[in-house]
Amino acid sequence: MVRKLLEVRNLKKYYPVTAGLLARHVADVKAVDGVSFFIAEGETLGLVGESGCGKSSLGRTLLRLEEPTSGQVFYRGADITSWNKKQLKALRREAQMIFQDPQSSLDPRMTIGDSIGEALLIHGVGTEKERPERVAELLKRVGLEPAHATRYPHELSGGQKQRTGIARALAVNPKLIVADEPVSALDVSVQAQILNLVTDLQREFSIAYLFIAHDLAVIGQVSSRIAVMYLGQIVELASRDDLFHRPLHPYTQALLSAVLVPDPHQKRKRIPLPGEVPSPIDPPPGCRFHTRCPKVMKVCSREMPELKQIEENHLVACHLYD
Amino acid sequence: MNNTILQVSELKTYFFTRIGVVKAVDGVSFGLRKGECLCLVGESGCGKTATALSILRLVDSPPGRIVGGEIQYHAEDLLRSPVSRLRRIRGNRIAMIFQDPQSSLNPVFTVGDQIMEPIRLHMKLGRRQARDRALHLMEQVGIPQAKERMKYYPHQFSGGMKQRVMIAAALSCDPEILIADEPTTALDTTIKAQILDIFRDLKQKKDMSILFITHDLGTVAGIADRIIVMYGGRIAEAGSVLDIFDQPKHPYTRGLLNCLPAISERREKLSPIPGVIPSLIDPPEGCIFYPRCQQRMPVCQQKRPEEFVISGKHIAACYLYA
Amino acid sequence: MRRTGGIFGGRRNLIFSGLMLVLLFIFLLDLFVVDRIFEPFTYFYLFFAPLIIFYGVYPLYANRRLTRYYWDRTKRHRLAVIGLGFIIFLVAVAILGPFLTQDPTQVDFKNKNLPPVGFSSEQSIFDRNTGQLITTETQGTWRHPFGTDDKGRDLLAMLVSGTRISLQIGLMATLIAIFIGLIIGVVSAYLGGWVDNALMRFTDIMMTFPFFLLLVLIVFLYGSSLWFIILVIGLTGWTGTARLVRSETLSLRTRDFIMASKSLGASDRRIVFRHLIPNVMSLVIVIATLSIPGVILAEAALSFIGLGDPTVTSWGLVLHAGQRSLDTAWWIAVEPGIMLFLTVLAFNFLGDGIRDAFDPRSQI
Amino acid sequence: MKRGGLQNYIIRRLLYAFLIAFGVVTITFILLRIGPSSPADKYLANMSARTQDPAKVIAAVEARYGLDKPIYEQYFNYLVNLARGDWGWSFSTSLPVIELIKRHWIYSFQLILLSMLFASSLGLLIGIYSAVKQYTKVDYIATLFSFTGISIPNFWLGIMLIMVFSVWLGWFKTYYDTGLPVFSLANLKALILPVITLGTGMMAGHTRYARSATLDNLRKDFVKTARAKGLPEYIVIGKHVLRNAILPIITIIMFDMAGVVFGGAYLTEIIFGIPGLGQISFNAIFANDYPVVITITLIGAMVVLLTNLATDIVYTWLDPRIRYD
Repeated sequence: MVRKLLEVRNLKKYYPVTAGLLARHVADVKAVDGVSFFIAEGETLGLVGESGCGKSSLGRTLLRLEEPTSGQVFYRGADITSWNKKQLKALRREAQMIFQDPQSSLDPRMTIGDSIGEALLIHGVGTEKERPERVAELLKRVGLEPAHATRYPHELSGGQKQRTGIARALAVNPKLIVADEPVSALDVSVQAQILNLVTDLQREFSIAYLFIAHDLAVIGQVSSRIAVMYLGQIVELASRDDLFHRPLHPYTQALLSAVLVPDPHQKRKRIPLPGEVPSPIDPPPGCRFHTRCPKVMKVCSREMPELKQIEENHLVACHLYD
Repeated sequence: MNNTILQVSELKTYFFTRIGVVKAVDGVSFGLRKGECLCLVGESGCGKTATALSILRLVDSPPGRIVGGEIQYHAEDLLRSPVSRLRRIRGNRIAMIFQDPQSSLNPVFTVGDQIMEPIRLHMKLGRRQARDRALHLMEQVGIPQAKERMKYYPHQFSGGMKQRVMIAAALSCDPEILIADEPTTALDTTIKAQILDIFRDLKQKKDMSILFITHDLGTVAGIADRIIVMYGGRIAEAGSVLDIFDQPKHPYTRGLLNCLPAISERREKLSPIPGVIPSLIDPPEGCIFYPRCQQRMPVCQQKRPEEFVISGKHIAACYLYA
Repeated sequence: MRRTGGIFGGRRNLIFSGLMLVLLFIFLLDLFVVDRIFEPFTYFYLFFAPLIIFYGVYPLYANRRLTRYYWDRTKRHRLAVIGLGFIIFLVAVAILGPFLTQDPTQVDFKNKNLPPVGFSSEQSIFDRNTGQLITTETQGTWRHPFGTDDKGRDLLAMLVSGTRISLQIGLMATLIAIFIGLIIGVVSAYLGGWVDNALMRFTDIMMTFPFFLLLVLIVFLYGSSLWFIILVIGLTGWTGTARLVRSETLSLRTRDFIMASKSLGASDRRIVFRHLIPNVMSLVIVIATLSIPGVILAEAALSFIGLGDPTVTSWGLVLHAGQRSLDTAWWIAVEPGIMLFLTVLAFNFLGDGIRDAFDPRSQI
Repeated sequence: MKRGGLQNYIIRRLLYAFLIAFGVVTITFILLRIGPSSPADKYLANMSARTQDPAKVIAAVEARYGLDKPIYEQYFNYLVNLARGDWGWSFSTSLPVIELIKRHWIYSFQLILLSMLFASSLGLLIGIYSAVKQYTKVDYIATLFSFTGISIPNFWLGIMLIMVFSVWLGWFKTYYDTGLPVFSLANLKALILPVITLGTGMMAGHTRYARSATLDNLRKDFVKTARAKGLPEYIVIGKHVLRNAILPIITIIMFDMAGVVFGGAYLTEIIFGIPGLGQISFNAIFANDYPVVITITLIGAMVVLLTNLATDIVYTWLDPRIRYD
């Protein structure tokens, strides 16, 4: 039996849309709309989806960096959505985040050492003398020099900045890291360096990741299980090989068929998806995907399919499998 | 036999910044043949975009300046023709598409107006005829309800639709050559595949020559006839798509192919290229890949390698093949 | 890694608060028990000098690497360096000048309307003996290198005094305005909601008044001591800063490093004081540099139209006097104007250079 | 966008402007009432030479201006009177303030209009040209010129112009001739120096804004696209760049109304003796004629308010990206 480190139940995050001088509340952007899944200790759950599907909002909401609209998030069995400030601070030592844009994720007025050391300072880890040593240790672990501690972000390359971001997240010895598109801003040769670092650290410190990306190949490289998101909801969740080799949801199938493989011999048939992703302010009724689905049925526009287990470790939200 | 329509020889484009001279393109030569799709591949800062911009002399000046070389197009050197002559070629015989459709479209004019601009300019058509042609083009690149959408402003379109608009504008005068600078990079997986389909169509149906610039090897595999791999402002390797993917010769090309994660199988560990992308201010005497190369030899540091022929059109700038 | 200790042993806030409490105590003592321990100006400096040293100069020293980086970027603007040089010269004049020059209020009717050194002018003098106007040629002397005015006061001394007044006003009024603007801007952006709404509506209202007209109205209604003018400019001139700081803070808030700090468990206080304010400071420094000349001009204009403090010799006051003798003694109007112009120009050069240096987009 | 959207938007903007106007009026009321000297004192200071019994006068003035009534009633009356156009009585000229304004506003209007035309037309031209020619000698000179223009105190510039062109060279009169009809050709000559005085700083400002707005847009991708289409440079600049640059430039020019124009016009009128609102307000100050001073400040604020409103509306009209709802 796996030990669930984090479990999300029916999580929703709506952003209000306001209008006029008095900021009347006119609608909601339903960024995350009823999402449930879990992450086991030490595993990597990949979360993939196209831009605007709500994957980043999900990552932030489940760490309560943004307040959820409704739903529950259990960390080691305790519902953190009701936690107060003090309890949350304790959570921050356990659960960390890595960001997409290495440029904007570091304070330009702080040295690399201060940025990494901030976590230690906030949580009162070590004495004033010990902290620089710990920072140097962290820098070495992510492949930077201890001398980098006195540098400022503008003096580093993109890859080095991303390493700094990882070192900062590692500083408190977390058990869970939400990595929000950590390699999408990097060049391919550097991307591979960071992906290797991420998997090495997992082995060394048995960290669980929620790895968010839009690139299926990248997700496949690091994840044991993968969740596919479409318009605020998870449409399919399965182990890596199941999802890549036997995708069940029509959206997953289309997405996989659209991946461009760096191999000129491989000619695969692409499943065309008509139209565009509808607005999350006014998502279609029933199945969110029915407006573009090649296998659409009558029931799809009426009833929203639930995420159900079809096979062992393979969940899908589609009426085809009712 | 010789159906080369655009011949770039020894092109040198430098950027004169306060910090120093950035040799963005440093002696690049290649030919583009009728009806082929030639891909320029490389990571950020390798000089691929500067090469593309140099062809139509669109490099921002200052700080950029084309300091040497020739660009032969139909018995005419584009680098030495008067600007008035060049203007009759731009958008008419050689069209160009840029990376970010969001910023490439002028936000304050309707898309119809922006597609009609080159038509009215080069084909000397009246308003009505130009409108009809624009309408036709929009339908051709797959924009539904084109008649109505002509009056829309760019912000009312999605990213994919904007890139279709850009393609329609580029195609408006039936150019002989289409230069596309990372046209799919800013797009989502499924949209990217749709846009690539349009390019494939163009190549087949219109017998257009395409110079396609990208950093994504997956995209390259799906569209290229020939590939030029660039590194540090120079050509590292060039050859047919099968030459490059099946028998990569240059250590950089090999490294690049090796560090990609794949969907089909998970690699235990990626083999990234160590080190960082070099600065192009004061590049070293010898091979610019030397510091990161796994197979470096003493000679590499002394003299810049020339382009050695492997077989037929397959060349590599590496002393391994001297 | 920064030694969090530094010269203040990590207790910067504590030491600063202590100093401020002492100052408050003296002030209260001054107000209720003893009379006039310090002049109002002195209080001003006693408040702002530690503020600038603790939160302006010290960070520059602590982050030498970053300071050097920005200084190198500023240095590339030759005009900015020239501007800075001139400002340093002005500060030296303001501090040391009064000890080296004559008393600017010293009247000497025998030597009235003397031209500057190297110039000569024709003066008509009423001869009591003959009852006739005699035209004589007067030469500038080294005793009054800049000439004298129609009451024979030394213009050099008056200009030096004006330098002191102008810099004082520019610095203090700007400090007050920036201080208020910074607080309102950050509070408004960080709290949002109705606080933001109320503060921004109030800012809109204040911004609707044409600055100079409001200044004239208030000075007209309430009097025109130098001290009061500084206060009024400070209390009305914060609106632009508040707006800019607010929008900068809003855009900073969406940056990932704020989110990162939050995810590390940083408190709101820490985010505001360690991340938001230091990052807004570059904007604030630029605004401050560029608004000092505006303040100096506003005061000069007030004095020029006769609404300034008549007891202090400011450039505007000299100019006001000079306007009446354009045909007889042109230098009286020309000299303070040139001083004003060069001072404003220097601040504009410097501000522009700093702005470019702080702008990450500018390729300099 | 839908037509109704625009109408609603304008109505909303109007309501907001009304709210701001209300705030402005309230602040002037507060300034008046908490002052160390009451309006009656100011009146007294003005009339002291002619009065025998100050106490009597104060009582009379207080009764006349309703100063003996409770504060909220005074506030209410203040609002009502302002709205009705009953802006009080000018002590020094013995005219209703509104009458005084009616007689003199045209001089200010004339000066400001001409100066703005002069400043923005020249400023925009120089600014755009120097942006297009960035890093050349022309650009360098234009930049130095605009720095000089921004830094030169306009009241001093006015005095220097009078000294050189009127006193030394005798080309112009040292004082504005009020006998000349407004907006006439003869008047134009009299206005040359004042317009240069008020316009130089503005022009320099506009040069800088136009330059930086043009530069911002010159580096955008859509400019590259326009060039790649083969468009001639004058269309690339004139159509693609300017249409985008003009939005921020308009905002700045309108914004200038508040800071530069009113302060500058005030001083320029005083220096040249142009009998506009600035001069009136200036005279009123030394006559302790407070209703005039207040009214002119309020008028300034209202003009700013209306220009802001107009800018907003022009902006939404010029920029298709702005939605009205």
